[in-house]
Amino acid sequence: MEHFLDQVINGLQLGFMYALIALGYTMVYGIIKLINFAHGDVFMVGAFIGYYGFAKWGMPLPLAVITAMAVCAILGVVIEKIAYRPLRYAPTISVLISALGVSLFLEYFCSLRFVFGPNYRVVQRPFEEVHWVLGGVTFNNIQVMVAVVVIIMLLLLQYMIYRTKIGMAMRTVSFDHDAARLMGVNVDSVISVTFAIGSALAAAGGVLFAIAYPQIQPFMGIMPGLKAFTAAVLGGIGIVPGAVLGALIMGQVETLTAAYLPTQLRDAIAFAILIIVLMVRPTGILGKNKPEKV
Amino acid sequence: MDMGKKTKMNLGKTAVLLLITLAVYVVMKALLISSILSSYWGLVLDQALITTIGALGLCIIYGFSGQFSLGHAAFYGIGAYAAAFVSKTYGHGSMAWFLLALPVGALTAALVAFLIGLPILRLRSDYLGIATLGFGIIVKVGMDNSNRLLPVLGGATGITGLPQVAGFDIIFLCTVMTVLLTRNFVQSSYGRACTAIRDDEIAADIMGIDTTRYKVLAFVFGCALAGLAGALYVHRYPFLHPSSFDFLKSFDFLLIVVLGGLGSMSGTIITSIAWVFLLEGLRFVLGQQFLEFRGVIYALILVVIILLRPQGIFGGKEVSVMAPPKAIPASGKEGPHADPGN
Amino acid sequence: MLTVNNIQVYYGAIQALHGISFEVNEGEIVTLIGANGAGKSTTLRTISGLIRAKSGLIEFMGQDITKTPAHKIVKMGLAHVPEGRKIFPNLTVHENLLMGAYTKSDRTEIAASLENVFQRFPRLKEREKQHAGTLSGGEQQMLAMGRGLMCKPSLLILDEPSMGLSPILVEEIFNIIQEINQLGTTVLLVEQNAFMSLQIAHRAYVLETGRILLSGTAADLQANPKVRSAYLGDVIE
Amino acid sequence: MPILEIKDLSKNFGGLKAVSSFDLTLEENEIVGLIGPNGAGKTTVFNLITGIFPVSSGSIKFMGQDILGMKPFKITQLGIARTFQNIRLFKQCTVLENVRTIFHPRVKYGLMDSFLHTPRYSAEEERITEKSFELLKTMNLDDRAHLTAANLPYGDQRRLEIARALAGEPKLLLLDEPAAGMNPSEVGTLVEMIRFIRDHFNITILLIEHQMGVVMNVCERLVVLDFGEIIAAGLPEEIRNNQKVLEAYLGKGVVSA
Repeated sequence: MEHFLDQVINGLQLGFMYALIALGYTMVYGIIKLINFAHGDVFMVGAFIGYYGFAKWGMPLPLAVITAMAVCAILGVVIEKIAYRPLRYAPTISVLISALGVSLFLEYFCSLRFVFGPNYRVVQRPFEEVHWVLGGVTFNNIQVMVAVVVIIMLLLLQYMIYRTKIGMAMRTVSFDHDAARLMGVNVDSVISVTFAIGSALAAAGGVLFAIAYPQIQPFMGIMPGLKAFTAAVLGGIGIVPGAVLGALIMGQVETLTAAYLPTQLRDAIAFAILIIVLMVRPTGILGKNKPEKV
Repeated sequence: MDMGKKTKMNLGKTAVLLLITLAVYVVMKALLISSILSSYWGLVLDQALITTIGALGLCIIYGFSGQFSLGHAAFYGIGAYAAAFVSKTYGHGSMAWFLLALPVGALTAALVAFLIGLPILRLRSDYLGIATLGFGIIVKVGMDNSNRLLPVLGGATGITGLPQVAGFDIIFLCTVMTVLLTRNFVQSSYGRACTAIRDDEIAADIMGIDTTRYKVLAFVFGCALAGLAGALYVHRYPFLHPSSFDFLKSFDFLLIVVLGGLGSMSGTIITSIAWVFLLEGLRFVLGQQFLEFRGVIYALILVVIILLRPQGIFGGKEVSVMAPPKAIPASGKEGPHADPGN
Repeated sequence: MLTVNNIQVYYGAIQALHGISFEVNEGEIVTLIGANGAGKSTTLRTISGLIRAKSGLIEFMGQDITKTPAHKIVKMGLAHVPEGRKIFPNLTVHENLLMGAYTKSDRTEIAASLENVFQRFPRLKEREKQHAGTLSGGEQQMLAMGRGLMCKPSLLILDEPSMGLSPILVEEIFNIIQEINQLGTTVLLVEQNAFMSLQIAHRAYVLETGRILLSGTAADLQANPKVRSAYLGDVIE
Repeated sequence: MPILEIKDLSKNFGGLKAVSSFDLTLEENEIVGLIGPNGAGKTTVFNLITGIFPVSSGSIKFMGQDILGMKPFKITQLGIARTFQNIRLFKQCTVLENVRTIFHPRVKYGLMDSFLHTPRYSAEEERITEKSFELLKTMNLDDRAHLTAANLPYGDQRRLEIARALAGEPKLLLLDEPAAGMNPSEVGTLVEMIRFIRDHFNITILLIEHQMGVVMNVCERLVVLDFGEIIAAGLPEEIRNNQKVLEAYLGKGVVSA
């Protein structure tokens, strides 16, 4: 039982990180209906910048996180401007292919020797890992840090979306671009803001990831990106609480499978659950199935 | 125009197509025999043709039927494994077993496609994409652990020592057959039913087309082609590894079909070949010193093409030998005339 | 106030507007009438910047807005209440109204506008905290109009405000339009319900397949047998 | 036996009554108009007949057969065809392909014939093409057979939808605003075409239309819908002078105007 609770805590840690990435996927999808395949790679860039920040440039950890978030926010906006915006009126599949191209570009570019290089790097944490036992359940300071950081970010995001003008504008753009334009909303800038926020969250996720599973390399974004995206679909893509819900489920499924079933089956079970959920609810757990107007 | 003229035109196009392929075959064969094309480039050429077969499968599924699949490589892999199993266990390099392994690969992929397609093809667009992507990952996990079920499949280490019995001739023949079958299918009433579903699924349903049935049909046919491609692949390259069939491979097929122009067989064929040669060509042009730039350049080319040609290179058009003959009504026979008053 | 000069609009290869010209003067209610598919909504969408005209000129308050993006046109004082209302169903009534004042930043001004709208539409006040998606059709139309008024526009464009409403509600809506106009807002109104809109309008234009067929004062057009026949269907000659 | 018999049909969306207690009987070879203001529920009636939405209550019988709960494609194959208010052509296909596609349920060759382009395939394709051209000719579209449907002007797209519907060899044709977006001369032609179709193909037509010119000219009977309920039914002349209809349809001022 205690072992089980330990696993739940591990799953929570993983789920929280997925949530940070999934939010970017879901916000972008909500607003321009694009599966932004480059998002996982923005997460990777965030991890590297954070790592350079605290390990090489001697920044205090919070500053390194903020630097990574700022760099990635700019990166996200630039990607959107160069690779997605020119295709605003093209078929969505063209944008998706562009996103794939950007994703590959980031991976290979970061693998270049004069950038980050192709090899794994072990991350030296800026602090010692400390374990605590509470009521028989073991947890450590990394898990606490992840939980605190993620919850703060989620609350900030929630505040921004529901309590600020730009958040309201984002909600209207995700409903209907034209209707938002008629209110005087500059849809292009709202899209830029969305990319900036989503990318910044992914960057924060990246730094946390680098610290929690202390290893980084240029292709590290692929699998977490895919899992986070799956989490967003599981919860109902385009819906912010859905992304968090989906991510927490994914985190639990993965750690529990790894703990109680052959570890190799981890990914298979996670995706099998996704398929089964979609069979029952074709637009995800919190998704609303809008019938098409005839 | 008399009855049967259209038939003749169709036969005429087929004849032209076969003549062109024959010419291509002779030229390629000559280049290979005279070693102007080294055995290395011969291998690349075969890979290009195999990719064409698989990509035409996705062209049917996505380009002509509108079913967004991100798991095409899974069926390519299923075909490869099924064929490898036959050849490794029974064939040991025998040609007859190889010829049997090809349909086994295609049919296994088709069967799996039918079983998975029936439930998941109810999903629409991106949801279908992500479900097929998930299926692809499940299949990949299956391959990684295949040795638990059948030790001969090798699990995560893959299979070595497969008999390399597939040569240019048979691969070329399979490609030509695939091109003809796809073209014939697309230009039939069944193909039209699929295209209608792609353009407007609800309208197709209300106009009397059993959409579930034709979505599954297109999916099964397309996946069978992927299976055939996989079966050829394992008999051409001596080493089979699960990582050749992961979701990145699915993206390869997808970007070929989209860059070629959705709904264009010609575009798919030309892009498949160009893409495989581009990848190898880059290796050649960059040389050892700059090889690490290959991925970056590849990615940039991809983004630039899609920005310049968002509709794909062929944008749904066909070169004339692949296009359907232009149907013209029989003259002399009067249709009913509305001939409205004003 | 608004001059539209010979605009041509295409959807892909299809020409939707074949050179439409008309004008709206300050203080007027001008109505565009015509059957479904005549190009009324397309005209409005072109004016408010949602669609680009291929050729022609649109001037608002003396400025060329032919190529101005939609969000800037709103800021100039032109509010467009679109066909089908397009209220934001997941936002509350209050938030919907705030969106109407998106271009404004002065809080006291916004509060005053809000007060104004609530005075005109007391039903909205009652439902202030509800999600807009839960409103009835008539309430949604009121919300859409109230939202349009939040930016204190000098020109209010209304696209099919009567659609799907019961006759009593239609009458109420038309009364409100008249009131809004009397308080100094110029109105450009598109309606299927031709006779109703001719009654409150000063001038009107009749559209047919992307062209202006007739124009004149509302009273003249109301009496014009051609308009009557187009709508009431006397035998086609 | 009536071709279509609808009894006490109702449809609710959430709490909203889109159609309530709707009755309609169509006899063979009639042309009947279904009119009413925007949002009155006319298209919903079409959607219920063609099986797009499940019915809340009531019954629909087509040629004596209960068609409630059938899938749309099955209903169409029984002999009901329709057009759409918001044109729904197969946009990327040519005009000819749009029509040829609809012959599919009755095509006389199998999948193998398709793959191999057998003589049976060729003969049947020949037949389908001929018939399609006949239909295109009927709708004055035969000279545009090879254009992409999306590039046709609205009027042509509407007529193509009719041609496509006829390719299903229906007994009952539902037309949803066939004249929308057409210019007056096209509308005049359309009226002739609708009559011709009825006589030539021997079918029953139910049509929704806003342009009263079309309705009054072509329909033998009218049913007026407002807020999902029938407010009047009868001959065009009767409807034209029915004050309730005039008010609901044209606005309250019309009578005094």
